[in-house]
Amino acid sequence: MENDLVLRVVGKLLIPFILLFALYVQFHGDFGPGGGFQAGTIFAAGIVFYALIFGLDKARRVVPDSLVEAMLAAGVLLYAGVGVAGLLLGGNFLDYFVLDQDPIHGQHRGIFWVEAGVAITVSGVMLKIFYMFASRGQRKDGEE
Amino acid sequence: MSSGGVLEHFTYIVTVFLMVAGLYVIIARGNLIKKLVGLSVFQTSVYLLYIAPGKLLGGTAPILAPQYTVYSNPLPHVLILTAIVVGVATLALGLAIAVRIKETYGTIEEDEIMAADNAVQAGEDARRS
Amino acid sequence: MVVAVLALVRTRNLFAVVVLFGIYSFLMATVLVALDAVDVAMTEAAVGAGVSTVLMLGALHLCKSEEVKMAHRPWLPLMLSLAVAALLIYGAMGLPDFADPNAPIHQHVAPRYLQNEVDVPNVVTAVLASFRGYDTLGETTVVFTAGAGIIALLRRRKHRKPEGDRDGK
Amino acid sequence: MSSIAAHLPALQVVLPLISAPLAVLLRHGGFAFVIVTAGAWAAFAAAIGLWLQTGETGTISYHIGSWAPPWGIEYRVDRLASFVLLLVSGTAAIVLPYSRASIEREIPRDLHYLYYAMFSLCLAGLLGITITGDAFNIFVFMEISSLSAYVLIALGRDRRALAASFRYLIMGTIGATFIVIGIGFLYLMTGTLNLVDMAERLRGVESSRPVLAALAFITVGVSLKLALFPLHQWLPNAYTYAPSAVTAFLAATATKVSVYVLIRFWFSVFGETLVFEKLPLPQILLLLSLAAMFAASFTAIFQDNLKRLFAYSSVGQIGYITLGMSFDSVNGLDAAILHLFNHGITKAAIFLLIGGMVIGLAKPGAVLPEPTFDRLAGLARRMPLTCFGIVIAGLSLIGVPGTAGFVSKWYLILAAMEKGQFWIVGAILLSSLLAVVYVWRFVEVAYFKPAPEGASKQEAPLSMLIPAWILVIATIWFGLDTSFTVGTATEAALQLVKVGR
Repeated sequence: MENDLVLRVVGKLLIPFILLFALYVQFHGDFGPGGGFQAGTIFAAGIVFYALIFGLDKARRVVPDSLVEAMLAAGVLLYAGVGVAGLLLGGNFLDYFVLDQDPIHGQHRGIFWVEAGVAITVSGVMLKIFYMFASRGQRKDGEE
Repeated sequence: MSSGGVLEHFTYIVTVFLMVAGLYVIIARGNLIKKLVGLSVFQTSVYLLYIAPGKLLGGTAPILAPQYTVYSNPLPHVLILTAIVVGVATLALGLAIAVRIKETYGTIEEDEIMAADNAVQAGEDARRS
Repeated sequence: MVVAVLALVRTRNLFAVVVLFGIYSFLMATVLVALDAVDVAMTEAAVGAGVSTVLMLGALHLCKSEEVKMAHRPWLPLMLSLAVAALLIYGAMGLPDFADPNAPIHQHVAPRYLQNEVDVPNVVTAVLASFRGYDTLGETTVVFTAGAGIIALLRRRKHRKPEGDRDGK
Repeated sequence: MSSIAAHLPALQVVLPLISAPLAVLLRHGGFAFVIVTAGAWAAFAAAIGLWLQTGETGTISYHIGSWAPPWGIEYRVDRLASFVLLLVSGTAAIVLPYSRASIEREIPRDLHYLYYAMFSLCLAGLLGITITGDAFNIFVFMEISSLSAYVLIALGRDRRALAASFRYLIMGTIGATFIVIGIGFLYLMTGTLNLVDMAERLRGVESSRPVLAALAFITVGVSLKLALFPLHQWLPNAYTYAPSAVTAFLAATATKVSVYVLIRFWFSVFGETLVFEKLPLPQILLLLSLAAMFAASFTAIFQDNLKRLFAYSSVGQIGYITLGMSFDSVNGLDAAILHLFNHGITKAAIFLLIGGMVIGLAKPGAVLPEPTFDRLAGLARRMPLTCFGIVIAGLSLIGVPGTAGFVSKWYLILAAMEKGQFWIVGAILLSSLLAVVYVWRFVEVAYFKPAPEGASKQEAPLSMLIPAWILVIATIWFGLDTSFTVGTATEAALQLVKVGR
């Protein structure tokens, strides 16, 4: 599959759009369907697509394993961090009202960061799982 | 909306059927991957149980806009979003364990795994006596 | 959908089972759109038809794809499943009617969500991230748990551990 | 400092929850150990703080995100919750220092940081279940704790750990889905997810069919998780093949938290009239509990693997807890809560000691052996402290006066006598005899069989022995000084029964 010219060209054209779409879903979540989880999945799908066309190793060079593992943790930390920020600013845990002078604005800010946290963890996990399964398969193929 | 009870609860009936089919696959089948598929069907059917009652006739999706007044209930949607994510996390973990089982046992049939374990046990007993 | 699941129960080729599962998820997503749950439908399409199916195919690639024939008739599971079905129908028959605006779920908690206190038009997002933000933190943690757990289970070992076969089997 | 006190409920769960991703981020076993242990100790401190607070000011309610319930999620700490929080975080605080030496031999080194992360998540999940006042939140945190528990078990050295973990995953997920169905029915009938609000709004629709179905689904679902007798099949193998520290932690906490969930739903949400008068649930529970006490203890006697023996004993002991619940009286509930705590620390002590024993038995660098009886001959001379500890904890399992197990059994017997059901008293005493038999099997082999030739005296490492002995001493302490345990359990039981009426 890695040598198919059509696929490579189509892939190169499509993948930026997939990633862009992921960002759209992420930031448009306030107004239409979508949000961190969906965006994370789509983002991961984009990378997976890349890996399928250009090979796993290339994808691993673009998005290395250590980065993916860090993403896993960073998302949860970001989310919990927003919660703790609420605590430190004098509210309850996960209190977004205190994140800004204007409570409504604070809510928006809270939702934004929280959704970002979700997206980071989800895309990290999806990619990691894909890498894990895919690399297992490679080794098995090599052995058999 | 006053016709017979069965029709009124049609969505529930479908839900129940899906659930039970999933549950049956989980308990009855020995293949680990098939069990996981069953588990997914079982979990997915629960989504309907939550979502269907949230619908209002004439309502729209709960995205506020000036031209609509009746919206479907957003809370079940939120719950089920969470449930879907939890479900796929469980599925992924289950598949990972199944893959490991395949590697160490060489099979993903429950009966064969049990047979392999019993063989080990018998070996232990033989060693001891 | 019902047909897909029936076929799924009968089929023994696991590859076909997985494909059927993908179809089933997609149909489920369609139904969810019809029920106004666009956010959920989008997720179900991405997760059920997308991620789950890919994952299962990936796992199948590592395992064999044919299920052995059942050795015995599964009467006990059938009975158990039917008992659960009976209980479900028993419970479901007492539920409020489909699309009844006077049902408790429409009367009690939900109206306040729809008043748009946080000024976010997509109420699902508002409830998810703000009102019930803690659930979502839990959800993210579940995903994180699964991810880290899979790393722990599937990481390539440099040295193969001896597992369970210390008897030189 | 008062600001920290006000936020203890949130910190209780969030501290261990944050330490898990930190551990993954750092990717180093040593750092992970420090962070996770610090998180667990902080959680223990928070639990003590909450216990003191509930003693002074009564039930605490904490609104997450400052959204008032039932719109937002509420944390609710009453006497019972604070008691269970103490048990869970306390066990974690003791087991974690123990794990360091223990997993050194059981888990490949490059996975240590993930082990700590999983442990921390499991802890956070269990604490979250205990403290939350929201039905759906229970499910979410239950999945956090379960998923991490599956991984922890699958990390076991033996390949049978994988099969055990898979089976646990299947049964656990069925249980969780049942709970979701039950919660769904309740939600459809009441329109709320907050437990207190739900309880109030249920009064109007008490005996409607969906509510009864919800009761059945939640009861069965939780019973799967707590390994009530016919649904316990996942437990023995999972406990036997999991790493020792994991077995100790799960045995002391996971099933106990599930019992807590059942108590919470029965007494705080459905209410006693519904549970005990509309359905034959107490009778069913009574029968199953008795069956667990006898069948599981009986099976335990014939096990060759010491870990497996005590795993079956756990199933039997859970029977005592549910027996106490089935009485529908303050004393019965009191006994159930007491036994939940006492059995938790006793079993944790035993599994920790067995873990140390296994390490002591192994030749350096060799694969760890299973603790089967033929390997234990004359062990008391080689590991006097380990064996003595197991004997003391075993006495607590039997219920000998002076140990924690006696106190809870005494209250159980009181509750049975109060109901005038003397045959149950007989059954409790008789099943204790079974415990005598299986503990005696260990004593006989370890103390009266000659040690194999050339076996030297070699105790388990001190870093494992000390945490285990802290728990052993705790079993004696709570057997002699009952003011803390009995006091809190009675207050908790009174609070629950009052809420229900």
